[in-house]
Amino acid sequence: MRYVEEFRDPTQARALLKAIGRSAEALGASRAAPIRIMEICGGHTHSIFRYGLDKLVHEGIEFIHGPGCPVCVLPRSRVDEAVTLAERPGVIFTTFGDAMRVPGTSRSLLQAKAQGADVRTVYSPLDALELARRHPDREVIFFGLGFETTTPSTALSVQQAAAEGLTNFCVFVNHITVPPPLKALLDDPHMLLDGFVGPGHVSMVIGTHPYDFIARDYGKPLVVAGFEPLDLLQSVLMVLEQIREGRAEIENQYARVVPEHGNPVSLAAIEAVYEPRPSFEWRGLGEIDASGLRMREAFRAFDAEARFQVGYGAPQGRAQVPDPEGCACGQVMTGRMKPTACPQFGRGCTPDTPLGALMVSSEGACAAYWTYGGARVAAE
Amino acid sequence: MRYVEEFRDPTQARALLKAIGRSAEALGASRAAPIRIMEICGGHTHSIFRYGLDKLVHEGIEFIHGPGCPVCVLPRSRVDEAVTLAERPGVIFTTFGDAMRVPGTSRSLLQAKAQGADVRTVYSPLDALELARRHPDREVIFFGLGFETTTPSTALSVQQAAAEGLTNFCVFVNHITVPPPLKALLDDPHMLLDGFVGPGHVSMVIGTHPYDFIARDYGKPLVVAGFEPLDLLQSVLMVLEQIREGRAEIENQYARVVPEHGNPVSLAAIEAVYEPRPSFEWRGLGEIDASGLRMREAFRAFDAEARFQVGYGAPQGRAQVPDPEGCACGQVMTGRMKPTACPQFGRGCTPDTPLGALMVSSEGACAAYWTYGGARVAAE
Amino acid sequence: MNAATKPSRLRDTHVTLSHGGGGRAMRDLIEEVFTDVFRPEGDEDQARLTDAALATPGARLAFTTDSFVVTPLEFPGGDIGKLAVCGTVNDLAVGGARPLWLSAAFIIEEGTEIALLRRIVASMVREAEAAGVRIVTGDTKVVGRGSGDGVFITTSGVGVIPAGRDLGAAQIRDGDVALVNGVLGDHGATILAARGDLALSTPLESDCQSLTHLMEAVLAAAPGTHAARDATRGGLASTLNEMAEAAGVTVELDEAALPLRTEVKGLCEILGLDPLYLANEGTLVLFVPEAEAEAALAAMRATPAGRDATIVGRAGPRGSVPVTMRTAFGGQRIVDMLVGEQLPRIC
Amino acid sequence: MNAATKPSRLRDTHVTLSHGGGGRAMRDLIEEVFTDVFRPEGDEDQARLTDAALATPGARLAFTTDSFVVTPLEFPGGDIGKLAVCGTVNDLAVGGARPLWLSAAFIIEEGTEIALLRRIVASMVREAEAAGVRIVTGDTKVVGRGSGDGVFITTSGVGVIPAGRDLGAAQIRDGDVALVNGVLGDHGATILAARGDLALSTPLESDCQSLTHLMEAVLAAAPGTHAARDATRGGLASTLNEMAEAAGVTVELDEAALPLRTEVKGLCEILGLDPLYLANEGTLVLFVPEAEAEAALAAMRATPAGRDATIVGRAGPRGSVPVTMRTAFGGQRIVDMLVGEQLPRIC
Amino acid sequence: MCLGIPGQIIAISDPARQMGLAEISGVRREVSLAPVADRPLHRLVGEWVLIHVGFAMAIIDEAEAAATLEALRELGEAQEALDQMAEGDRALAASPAPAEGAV
Amino acid sequence: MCLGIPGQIIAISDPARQMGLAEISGVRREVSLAPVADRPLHRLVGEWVLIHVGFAMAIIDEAEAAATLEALRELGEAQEALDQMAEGDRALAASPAPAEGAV
Ligand code: SF4
Ligand code: SF4
Ligand SMILES: [Mg+2]
Ligand SMILES: [Mg+2]
Ligand SMILES: [Mg+2]
Ligand SMILES: [Mg+2]
Ligand SMILES: [Mg+2]
Ligand SMILES: [Mg+2]
Ligand SMILES: [Mg+2]
Ligand SMILES: [Mg+2]
Ligand SMILES: [Mg+2]
Ligand SMILES: [Mg+2]
Repeated sequence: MRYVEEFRDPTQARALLKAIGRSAEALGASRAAPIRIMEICGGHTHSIFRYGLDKLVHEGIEFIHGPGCPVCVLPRSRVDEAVTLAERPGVIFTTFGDAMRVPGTSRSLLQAKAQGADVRTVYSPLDALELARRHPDREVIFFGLGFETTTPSTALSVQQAAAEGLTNFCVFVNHITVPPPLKALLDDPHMLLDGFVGPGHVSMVIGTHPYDFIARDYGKPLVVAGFEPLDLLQSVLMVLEQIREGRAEIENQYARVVPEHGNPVSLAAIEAVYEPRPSFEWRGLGEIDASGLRMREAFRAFDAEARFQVGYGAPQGRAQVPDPEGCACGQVMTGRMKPTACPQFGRGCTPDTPLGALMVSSEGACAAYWTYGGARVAAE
Repeated sequence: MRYVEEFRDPTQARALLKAIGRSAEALGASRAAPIRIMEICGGHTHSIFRYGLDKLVHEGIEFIHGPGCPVCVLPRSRVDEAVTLAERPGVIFTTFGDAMRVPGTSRSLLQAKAQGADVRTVYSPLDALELARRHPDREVIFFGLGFETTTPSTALSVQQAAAEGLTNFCVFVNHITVPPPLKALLDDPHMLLDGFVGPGHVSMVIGTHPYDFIARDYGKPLVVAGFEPLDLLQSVLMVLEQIREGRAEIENQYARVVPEHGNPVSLAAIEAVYEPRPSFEWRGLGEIDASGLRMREAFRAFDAEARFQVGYGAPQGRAQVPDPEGCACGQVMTGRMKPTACPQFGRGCTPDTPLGALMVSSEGACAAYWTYGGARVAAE
Repeated sequence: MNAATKPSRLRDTHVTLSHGGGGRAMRDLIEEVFTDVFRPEGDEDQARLTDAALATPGARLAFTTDSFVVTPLEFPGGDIGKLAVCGTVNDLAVGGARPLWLSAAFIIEEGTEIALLRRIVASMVREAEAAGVRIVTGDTKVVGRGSGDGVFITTSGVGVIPAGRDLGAAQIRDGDVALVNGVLGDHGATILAARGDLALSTPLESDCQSLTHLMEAVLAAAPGTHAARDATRGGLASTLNEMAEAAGVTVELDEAALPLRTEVKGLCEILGLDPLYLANEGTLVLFVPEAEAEAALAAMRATPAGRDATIVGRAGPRGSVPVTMRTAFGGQRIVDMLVGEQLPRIC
Repeated sequence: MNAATKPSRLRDTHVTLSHGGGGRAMRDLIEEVFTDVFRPEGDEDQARLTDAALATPGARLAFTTDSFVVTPLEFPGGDIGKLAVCGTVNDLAVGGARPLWLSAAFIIEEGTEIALLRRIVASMVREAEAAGVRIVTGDTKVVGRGSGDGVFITTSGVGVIPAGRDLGAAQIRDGDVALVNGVLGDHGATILAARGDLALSTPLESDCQSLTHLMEAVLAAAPGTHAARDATRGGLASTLNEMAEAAGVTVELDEAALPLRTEVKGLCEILGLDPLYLANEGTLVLFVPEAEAEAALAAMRATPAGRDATIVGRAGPRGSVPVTMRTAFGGQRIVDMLVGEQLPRIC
Repeated sequence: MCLGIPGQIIAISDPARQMGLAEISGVRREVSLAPVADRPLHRLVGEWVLIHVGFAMAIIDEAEAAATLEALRELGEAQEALDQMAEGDRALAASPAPAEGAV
Repeated sequence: MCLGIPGQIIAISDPARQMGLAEISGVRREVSLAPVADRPLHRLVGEWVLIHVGFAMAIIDEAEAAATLEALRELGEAQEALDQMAEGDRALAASPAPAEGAV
């Protein structure tokens, strides 16, 4: 078993699609009155489009693309702060490739690099750590992006740096947590969701219980799902079954990877290194209480914001930057608008000239619509 | 008057050559029993070959090429020390182009640059100073080469740096003085010189009196000369006249530029910034007492050797490096051997693959013989 | 002059700025490293050439150029020299030209090892022989450290297109079959791994190879072939987009038919990349009328460069989206051009 | 496509790595900055060309290449684009070829201003028109910051040598007269000053110009001309050394006859350089049998590029030192090849 | 968010830093084993893990994977059965009256 | 050693740092006037100086230069006179006896 191809079998997919169709019919779902299922995670959005699942499922199922892309929810001000850090003399600024093209107010990291900043794409914070070891005369800053899946990797890297006594490594922390924005979404009176496909890799760290409030307090089903097409389809079917049976539970389709209580080492590392920020700014959503992490006092030496007095570490406070004009990212990200309904989609905003982050990241709903043709193939 | 072309007039030159010829004949000079005149200064050597004066003057006049090229007398160990400084991380090492190709033990500055050292050719120590102003995060070291002509420029630059409070500028001091090696030459019992053409530009700084001992103690005539061909020929004639008249005086052919007492501002700057070293190593000549300068205590902050504990500033003392095997530079430089008599000339040692500094600097006697053909045209 | 017996005047082990200065050091470098190996005819800066095929009525001269910049300069399956020969030979060959002559211009960074230059030059000569072309003229420049990246090579190529041959993307017709000669993405994946900064190791090798002989075989077996192009920068996806746009057709790929090595797929999964955008350096895509598709396929498979040849898709009528893909599930998705460059991503 | 009315998709002001990635950003850069201006024919990567002169019996094809690296990219009297056209055109022309077609390959450093690229491309088109050649194919690559130096351009050129013409250094004979078409060292001196790091300012301009028309005039007036070469890197001294060695003759220059501007002499005095080693980019040296020397001189002087033409020396019989100079004083000195590059010196 | 990919641990490369070598479809990379190092490191060799940004984030549970695939297989069979039933229905419904006479 | 070249000071560019603009055969460069700044700086404008590594090291004395050239001119004349005498001598010496009769 290699845990990949087995979950991409087209024959099994056809069976699942049929079962979903039968379930949808049984629920009386139609294009006009669809069952709305939100996949929270951008990785799921990506899989849906890559395999064309949105057009293969019964027309009574509508996927709503949630706020689960850590790059897409990054406000312009945070990109500006990253650029400020990257442009400091002597700094090597390291980042996942995802963040390179996200537009800041005046420039992206890619453009800052072209204009002289030493910005390097890495695969892992461990690679940034290695750069710090190899360049003791330089300051190596890592752009710490991501939800609970990625947070342990920077926490463990910071612990490793501390253990080695590395003094030229620090992290620009932009880690965020999934439950707070979900709660914000569910509290929105305009929101009409019938169920959720839950983020598999976040859950592998935090387990399934952090979602309990969704079933308990809001009466919505949630199925934690893997990322292969069969995983996704099976999870959709499981959501439909719950609805049909009038249940609202947290189920785990991805049990081969997600333990009920998550990963204790990772959780301990997060707990040791980070603490919740009072609030954190999300693109299109504004400041959300306790939705982001910052370094604990004990690790403040590894905190780029504190070290260089930037962003939340600036003595004069952070500059808020409004979203670009005409950008509907906030509404798209909360599922209140389809990408194609954004007035900028395909006009002012394309992957070549993105206005919003949703068009940059290949996980962004707008980019997925554009690249994989949700919009353009249909228009044909 | 532009002070250049006027002193290059071929008609006047022919008259001078005739007069020299008449003088030489009168003195009974011949190829077999020539009158030996040493031009101390490499600049004069260069002019002699560039204008072909050596072959135009009466065959009874033989030019002996003196030790007056500051690059040629630099021992390998000093080049090694320069390379060590240039290869320090964070350093911008600045130098006159002359020193770039001089071979050290394992590499020249040019080769060190190719292998990653930041070595830059400048026209003036002022340009190095400007680099220090523009790169406050870098250490700018200037390779302070040269005789008394050049010493004021680094002294004044160091004073300027001190006045501006520049802390990232320093000089690797290799300044040397003309009189001590002359005295060493004249003390050599094998030396058979009939007179000297004196260095015009050194004299513009120090005046003519520092040479008095040559006439007074050694009974040899010396004429301070300019660098244009008419200057040189006239000076040769003046030396011959002294010999014919049985005089031994210090005369000044270059009075348009050389004041009797030199330049007081320059002398004061040298005096303020530098003091004699107890001794200094010369290529081919070894250590000569009081022949080099070092920074005074008050300017020690601008002394690269003290700052980086290199060379004479190294706590463990300097490494002496023997001259390369088979290299006759020492003998050529003291006039005891003609370049063409060196067993390496044109074999192991050519301008492409210089063994000694005399083959690198275009002022070096060997390079001049090679490039301008003293040797090869004759061989034809 | 005889390279074997002539004593070397080149004593440096690394290139310095002197080697670009127009003097003796430069002449020695050029002679010993380049011209003694390439052996161009005559002493002039221009090659003087004749070829009977060029003078044939109706024949056209094909002329192309590419600069090659790659890090690292040597990688599994090739080096920048091999790349520089194959790339330009292939740009001639895919147009139906018989490659005749190449020029090679080197921009060398101060500090480059001379032994490395010699290996690169040897590799070029080897590959030129294999491809049946001659490197007839060249140039070298040296730039300061930090103003280059080891070695850049620009090759230009001249070839002859026989009378009557007119391959081009504009010739592609609705119904044409799209074929590739081998697996996709090996070069791009190899280079990504060989750079070392991602700390990935793979058994992959670049597909870098010249396609002259393969193209001759295809054109003999399937003379009605409409177009061919090597799927280099931007990968198969970008090449097909360009071709489809130039032809005014659409192309539908069949995901299940795409030939991809496990390791290329693995590397792409790790880094979040799409193998359709990975560069190839010895892989081309052909458009052939349906009637000749099997003949073209068989002809390719009979050559060493075409053993893994396969049909990957089909041209359709004009449409709003140039390239789409039928997924293994029967879904359809757009295969767009790449936006910028592919960057490793985490989400 | 119509460049004038098409809306620009190129919103960046500076080149990023995206512009080299093989995707849409690259396509937009290439279209808007390069192909909309060069206007090559067809969509293929290879130009397809015909010229009747090439098919004439006895005619030969001339092929040459040069990479151009210069700092600064724009300088008084020209820019790297003009240089890249003139340089390759001249390498064809001095061999007696009529230049027909050029290729142009660009290696662009991340961060380069796009407006600068546009100016360079415009300058190339202008110069190509003046020289009567077409830029028919090209390439662009983007390299990371610190892996290039703004822009490097490699041009290759194809021309046709009419039947019966055979210029070459090997044809030079004892007794030939050496002529230059203009003053020496202007380009080298201009670049040294324009770099700014020596803080020198001069009113000089590069002599960068194409010599096609001049060469045609010379060959019409002095058909017995033996050889011509443009005295670029290494200056007149290095060029003459190469030619004399190839011909097995000696050359004696007449110092008094060398055409040098006062400012070039001044700059050389300041920096301790020899103007004979300074690069030229529009100055050639001709070897003509004595009987045709005056005709060649008159023909040059009648063209704009040859107004300052003059006789500078003469070929002599084989000897041990290829090039010497009779000094203004009647002395003789060797004019050797440069060793490395000329560096400003103080002694 | 959060690309994750299964790979097999094939060696422990640096026990002090809890680093191991993982193989993913023939591609190898050193990864941190810290998140799954709740057992002796050598016991991880041969295990399949879920890798994210250079960290082995979870050990993949083979039994759970098999169970999921088995459930899918059963679902497939069930759907086929339903299809056949549906086809039977359709066939009955589609049989036009005149054809009956042909039986 | 010590390349030096005459140039003319054409302007004072930075009085505080004693910098001036020198022109050497049409080439301009900022040079330090410090070594010759023993008089008010503005009085240096128009003067010819001897420049070495960016410093005006000496003011060129026009009268001395003229005197040197004058001495050379006189020497030239003297040599010419000597030449003529020598030629006369040679002519006399060379005249073969028979020619005498031809006078
Ligand atoms: S189309 Fe662009 S602006 Fe509109 S929601 Fe999507 S990313 Fe935002
Ligand atoms: S030929 Fe070379 S080794 Fe001999 S004296 Fe001259 S420089 Fe020294
Ligand atoms: Mg090409
Ligand atoms: Mg190509
Ligand atoms: Mg191609
Ligand atoms: Mg060339
Ligand atoms: Mg580099
Ligand atoms: Mg050329
Ligand atoms: Mg050329
Ligand atoms: Mg040339
Ligand atoms: Mg190309
Ligand atoms: Mg650069």
